[in-house]
Amino acid sequence: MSNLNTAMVEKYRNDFLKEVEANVEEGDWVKMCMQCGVCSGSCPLGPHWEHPPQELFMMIRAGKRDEVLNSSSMWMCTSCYNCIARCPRGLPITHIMHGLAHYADRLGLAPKEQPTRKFANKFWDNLTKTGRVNELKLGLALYFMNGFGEGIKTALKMKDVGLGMVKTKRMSPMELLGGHKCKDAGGLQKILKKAREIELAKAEKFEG
Amino acid sequence: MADEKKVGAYICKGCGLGERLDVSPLATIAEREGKAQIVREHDFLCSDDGVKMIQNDIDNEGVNRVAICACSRRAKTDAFSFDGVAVSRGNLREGVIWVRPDTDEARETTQEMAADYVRMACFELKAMVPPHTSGEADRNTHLLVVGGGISGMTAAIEAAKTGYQVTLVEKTGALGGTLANMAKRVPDHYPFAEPMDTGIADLAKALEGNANVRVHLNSTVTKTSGAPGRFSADITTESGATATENFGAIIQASGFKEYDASQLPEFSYGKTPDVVTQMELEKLAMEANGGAIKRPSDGKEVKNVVFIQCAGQRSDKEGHLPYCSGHCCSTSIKQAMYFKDNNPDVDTTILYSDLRTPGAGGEDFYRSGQDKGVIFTKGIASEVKGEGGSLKVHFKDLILNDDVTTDADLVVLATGMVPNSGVDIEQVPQNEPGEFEVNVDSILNLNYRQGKDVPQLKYGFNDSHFICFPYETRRTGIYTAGPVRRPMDTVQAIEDATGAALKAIQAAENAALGRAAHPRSGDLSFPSFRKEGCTQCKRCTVECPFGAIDEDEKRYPQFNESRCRRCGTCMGACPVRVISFENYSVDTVGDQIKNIDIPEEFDEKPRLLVLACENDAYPALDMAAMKGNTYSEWARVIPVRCLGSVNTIWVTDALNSGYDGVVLMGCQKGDNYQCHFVKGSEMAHYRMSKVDDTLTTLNLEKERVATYEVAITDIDRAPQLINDMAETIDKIGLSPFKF
Amino acid sequence: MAKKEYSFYPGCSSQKAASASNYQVSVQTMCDELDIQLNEIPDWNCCSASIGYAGGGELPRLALSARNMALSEQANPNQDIVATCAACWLATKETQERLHGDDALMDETNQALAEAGLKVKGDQNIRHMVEVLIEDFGYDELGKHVKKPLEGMKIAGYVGCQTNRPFGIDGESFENPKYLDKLVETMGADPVANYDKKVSCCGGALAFSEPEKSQALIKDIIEAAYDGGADMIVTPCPVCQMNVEVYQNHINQKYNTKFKMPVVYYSTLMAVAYGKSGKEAGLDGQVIRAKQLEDIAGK
Amino acid sequence: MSEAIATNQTILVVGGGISGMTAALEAAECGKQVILLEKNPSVGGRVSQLYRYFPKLCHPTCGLEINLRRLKANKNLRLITMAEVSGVSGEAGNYTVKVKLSPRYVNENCTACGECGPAVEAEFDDEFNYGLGKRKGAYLPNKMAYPQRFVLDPRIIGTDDATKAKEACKYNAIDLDMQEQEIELNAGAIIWATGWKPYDAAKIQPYGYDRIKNVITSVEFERLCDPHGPTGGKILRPSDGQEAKNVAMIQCAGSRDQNHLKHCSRICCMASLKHANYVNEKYGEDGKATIYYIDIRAIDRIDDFHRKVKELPNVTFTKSKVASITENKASGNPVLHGVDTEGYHRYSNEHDLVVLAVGMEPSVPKDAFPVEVKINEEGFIESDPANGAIFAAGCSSDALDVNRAVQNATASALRAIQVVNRVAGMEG
Repeated sequence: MSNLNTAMVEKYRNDFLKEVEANVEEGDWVKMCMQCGVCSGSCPLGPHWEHPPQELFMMIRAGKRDEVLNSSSMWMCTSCYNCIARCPRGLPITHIMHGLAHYADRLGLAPKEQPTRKFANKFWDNLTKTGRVNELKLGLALYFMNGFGEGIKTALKMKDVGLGMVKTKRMSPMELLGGHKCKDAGGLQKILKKAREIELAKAEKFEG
Repeated sequence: MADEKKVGAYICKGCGLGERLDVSPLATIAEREGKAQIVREHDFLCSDDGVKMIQNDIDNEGVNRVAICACSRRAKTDAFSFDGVAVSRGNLREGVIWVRPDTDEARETTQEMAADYVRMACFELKAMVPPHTSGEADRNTHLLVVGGGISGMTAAIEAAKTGYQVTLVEKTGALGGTLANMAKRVPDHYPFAEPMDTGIADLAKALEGNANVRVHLNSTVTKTSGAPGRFSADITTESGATATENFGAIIQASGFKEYDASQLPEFSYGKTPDVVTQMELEKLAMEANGGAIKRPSDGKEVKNVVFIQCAGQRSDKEGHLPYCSGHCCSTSIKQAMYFKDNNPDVDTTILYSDLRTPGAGGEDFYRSGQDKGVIFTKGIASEVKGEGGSLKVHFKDLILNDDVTTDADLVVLATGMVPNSGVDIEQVPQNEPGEFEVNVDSILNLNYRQGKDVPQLKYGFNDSHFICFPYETRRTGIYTAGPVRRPMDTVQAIEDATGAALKAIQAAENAALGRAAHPRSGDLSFPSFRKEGCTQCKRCTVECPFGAIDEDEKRYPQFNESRCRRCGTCMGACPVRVISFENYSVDTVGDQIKNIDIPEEFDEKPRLLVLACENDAYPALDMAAMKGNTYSEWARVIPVRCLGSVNTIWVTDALNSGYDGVVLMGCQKGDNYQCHFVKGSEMAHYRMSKVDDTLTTLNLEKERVATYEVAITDIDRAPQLINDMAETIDKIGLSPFKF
Repeated sequence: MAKKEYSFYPGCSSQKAASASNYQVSVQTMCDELDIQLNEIPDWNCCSASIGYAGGGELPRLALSARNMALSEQANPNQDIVATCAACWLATKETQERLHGDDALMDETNQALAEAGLKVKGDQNIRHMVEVLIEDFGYDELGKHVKKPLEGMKIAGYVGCQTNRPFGIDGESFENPKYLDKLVETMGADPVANYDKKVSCCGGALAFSEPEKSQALIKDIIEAAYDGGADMIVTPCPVCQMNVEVYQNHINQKYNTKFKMPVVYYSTLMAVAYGKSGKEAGLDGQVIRAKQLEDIAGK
Repeated sequence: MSEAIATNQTILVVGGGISGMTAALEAAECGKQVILLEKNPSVGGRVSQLYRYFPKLCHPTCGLEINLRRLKANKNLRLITMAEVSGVSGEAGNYTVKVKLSPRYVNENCTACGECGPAVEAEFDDEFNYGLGKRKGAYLPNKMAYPQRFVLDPRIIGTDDATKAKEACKYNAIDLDMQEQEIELNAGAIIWATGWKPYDAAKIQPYGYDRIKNVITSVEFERLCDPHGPTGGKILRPSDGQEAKNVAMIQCAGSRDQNHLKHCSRICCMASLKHANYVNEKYGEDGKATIYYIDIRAIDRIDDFHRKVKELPNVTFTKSKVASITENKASGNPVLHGVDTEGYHRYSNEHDLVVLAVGMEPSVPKDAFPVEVKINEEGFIESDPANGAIFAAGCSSDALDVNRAVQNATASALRAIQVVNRVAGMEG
């Protein structure tokens, strides 16, 4: 368990709702859910949610901290925004799912092998290096995120896609060397560092 | 009005009547048989010209009995309304030509039909007198309000503001009732977000300051007698001092008591002081006075409270309330806010099965509760146990499908409302000598023949049975308001009481003019009876749906005009036919029945008498006619005020004088009755079940009399029922009684 | 009509040799025809799309878009920010909404930006290129430029998610937006009437991490297009375009279907209808070639 | 009914639905002078379009008949139809009200003989049946219509049909030269009872009311079940006229939803319980009704009815706000997609017909009130001193069921009487 996690457990005892309200993006909306389930019914990956959004909200209120944060469910969000568009109470559900995923990840409670978790982090690392996404590096990183052997398999499996892209000049091996970047990538990184500090400071503040 | 009767009969030729019928023979019939001194035809009787013609006869020819032979009594009412004279309507349009095919074969029988309707119109007038008030009641518009809670207080102040005198009687030593024992009330204004002041103090001040209002505290009503416009009530204080006052009308706002939670042992109520009812929580909140609410057992600040909705409500279990009290969801939200507003860190959980906060304000308040962090859990509580310092609440979480046990410092039970409706007269009906006592205090102590209190509808509530007419109790001039009428919250109680105040004022004003109350509002006729003929059988006093008739010391019925709704159920009940109304009596209908033309047996032209409730069956037949439905040419339809007013003599007379069948059409009876005179239709069905004997003695088949429940929407069925009877007669043959 | 200028946010995928570079080509062609000048935001950065959340978290993510807005305010004041990528548009618009809705957040964001000597106000309108076309030009005006109507072509307008929800195009419904169909009509082709999967999700970023799940969604999208008799699919979103186009072989293998459905950008359609060459229209960027368009462009 | 005169002791009631009629009648039966305005050609309002009331399942027209009798008999009450308030000036105890009168093209001479109807050819959607059926260009709005007088649809004026109608009338009741006119009325107090309208179901896009034939609204379903409705009381679905036996009711269709109506419309739960009951009455075992709900709000004694319906073996309750509806193209059946949140069960249920329990929207849009009154966010009139002697009655004040609407209308009548009595007092 990460220190932050222990701190948070200490801080909020069994009041998971308060913890979520204080630390999860848009978390203070969770209490407004009236369990109609329109979000759960609207999600394109619906059947793949072990706990659909509205149930997650109820679990949060019921203090099921580990079940929620260890869950793979919120990682199913494709960011299609159907739930937001339809929620009768105006809950920003997509963002809450993102927030929960991020928070679980930050506390080190998210399922380690969750593919979207891995990809999302790779994506973030990739873009923060240069300020812009390098699709090829990202793609390869992605293929090999499950180890070298797996990577080769995926890579081969994806070969035709890759070739298609290369043929149509929508991907270039040249990208491996350098590629696009922000001139002021340094400045950008400073900005991100600062932003992260501010957020952590807030969390610390909650540690009292 | 000992007036010289002068009948004018007016036959319209419009709307195809002129084409479909030979009008001059009809005129002759009106003159020769109907004894009409003046008979006139007109191409367009409802036109200004036609109406002028009639009015002229009334003004200059002394016509005081007007037979309009044209369209249904429901049509052209503006045109055909003449003051001070008796009017009858021969329904030649909806009753004859519109329900018969326009063919040569049909022409003869259609003409016969029309002829009979002209006869009926004339003969209905024979015994009819233009109704005029008896002047029984004088004008007393002073109102009595029983109960000094928010409903009673509101009724009193609103009536006073309207300029009426009010006497308010309250059992306890202070005004305010239940609401006075609440810290705050659910908001009644946008944005419906925060609990608001109860307003009781201001209201009490307003009442004290109002010259029109007199308040009796520590008092009860120990006797009520009379009728709208002339009620008399004994107001007795605790000490026993009694003052008698007279009133025009009464508002009963006796409120409710909280359901007895000790019937809920599963929730440990009574076993630990930390399980309380909503009202008990209000007490704790008032003690806390905006500060932290402390739990009874050890005065410790409550950090964690669980509300259990529907405690002993919406349940078929023995001793539970089968209904929903409506206010409890909002009340629990409000009470959860007591905690949250003082300290947002207090955990407040509401266990509900359906969160019921209807309307615009309701949903806003629910959202406000969520916004303040009140946790709403769809779950059913099974048990509350006191263990050590805290309580364990066991419940089934219906969303997560979990059996959960949670800790609580305090548990609040949302128990329901039980009305203070006094004596259930179904159990203790009669104010007879030797009546057995029940251990329920009467609210009004009516000295009515039919019992001490207002009849109860269901679950003890003194409600109206009518969706369109919520104020119609079964005791004229006595209106119930607030939770005694049906479960309701404060907002609704205030509306209800204000409306009840209007109804009471209306009842008093109409009583003074001798006018009937709903549903025959404005009707001036009232029942009178020939004492010498009366056998004191008591049927009228027992069967009156409104308890309007008492018995005098000599055991004769004692009619109370302004209690009467003019349905005529008494008239239908009377075996010796001594009860009648000026414009509606055994004769006004009997004469119609007896004077239609009964063809010889060999003509093979049956006659069917149809007695139809004027509010539902008759309109249904009218609309059938508009729709183009046809029914048997043998039928002769007579509207009646209520099937309850049908006296069996009409049926026997009809059969004796050669009718072949009789069809009675009344409204739905039973628990879901739609009869606007409550028991009328039911009584009629009961009486007709007895007609069989008569039929056997006359040695007639009992199929010849059929009684039906007919709704106003039975536009196809009603004609069918008539045709069915025609078929029956076709099968069993004509009546032998055609002389 | 006078030249129109916008502060342009192209986004990573539209860069040279990136997955939507062909989109960028066709957009440029379209803009030249319509006399639109796109002033690229200098040194813009990635918006972190809808997948940056896990690593990023709220404030860093907002800071990314805030930086772009700040740079735009400096370089292209009094111009609307225009994005061609749904994710870029959404992320930026969302950031603006969030910052305006929460002063504390605005303040924290500016603290972060200060690290690079930047400051954001966030007052510029943030618009999708489609909005520019519909609102600043209108179908009639767009129609006037048509030189080679795309006659006889049946095209399924696949709007997808993020150009449609939660903001969407003004006056359009979430469940049945009509603007792509209207554009298709304006270019002289037939839209597929009530195309079932018009606003269904293609799996978005999960196409990489959850290929089976998202390909199942993509399959339905293509199937519905075939059911509607479509010759090709048109879309305003780079992610949708790529997902729906490039996995068709995999889908064919898995579900043994015979999909070969071209998926093009609205801007490609327009460029062709405006009489531009296949190259200018970015047709050479089609992994599944849009033959009919190539023919017209070739004429 | 007679010519009540308009003075500052007159009570003006705007709207002739059950609330307006009640307020007008109760006041008139207290001896007050009352003028009742109705926008439509006849009184009765929405409830007259209902087949039955919950929970008694009795017929609204039954109560309407009584109210019509009260109306016909009362000399203090004057009814003006086809009248709309266009402006109000003055203050409590002395208002001047501008009223726009639309032409009926038929005068008092009309005997409702019915000759003109068949004479005209043009047919229009029948408002009384929510457009599910057609009616002639010369018509009686319904069989209970009062005044019992025909109307000419303005759309036939100037066409041959108009002249045909005129020629068909023997009583010189058709006046094609009638013009719209504006009159001014004096009143001491005003009761505002303009009621509600069903929320526009097409706006609830995921339910495809505008795309899927067999998705209809609750008010339309009432007409289908009415034996005198467009289908003679048969539940025939729009797509193919087949009997619908497996019917779904969707609660909160537009209500309790910040994308549509924020408020709870109160009546919809009971309406759907009633509709489930219709299905059961019609088909018994062969019928199937499913109610998709968030909370069943059958409060007070009406919960009886809820429990009664719940016990029916062929009625199912599903705690779920349906996410979306698609159409089975082959059968035309709507397919409902969503999640039953009681224990998380995902469903895609096919039904023959879907009934949207549409919410109550105030008839008069917030921004279109011709009078100065305090209106809340939901568009209902708040009781407020600032409203002077203008009092809301019925669904102008909140989403109410009939019982509450009548209760509220009766209360409003008293509030109006208080004002005119004060006026009378002032004038000694």
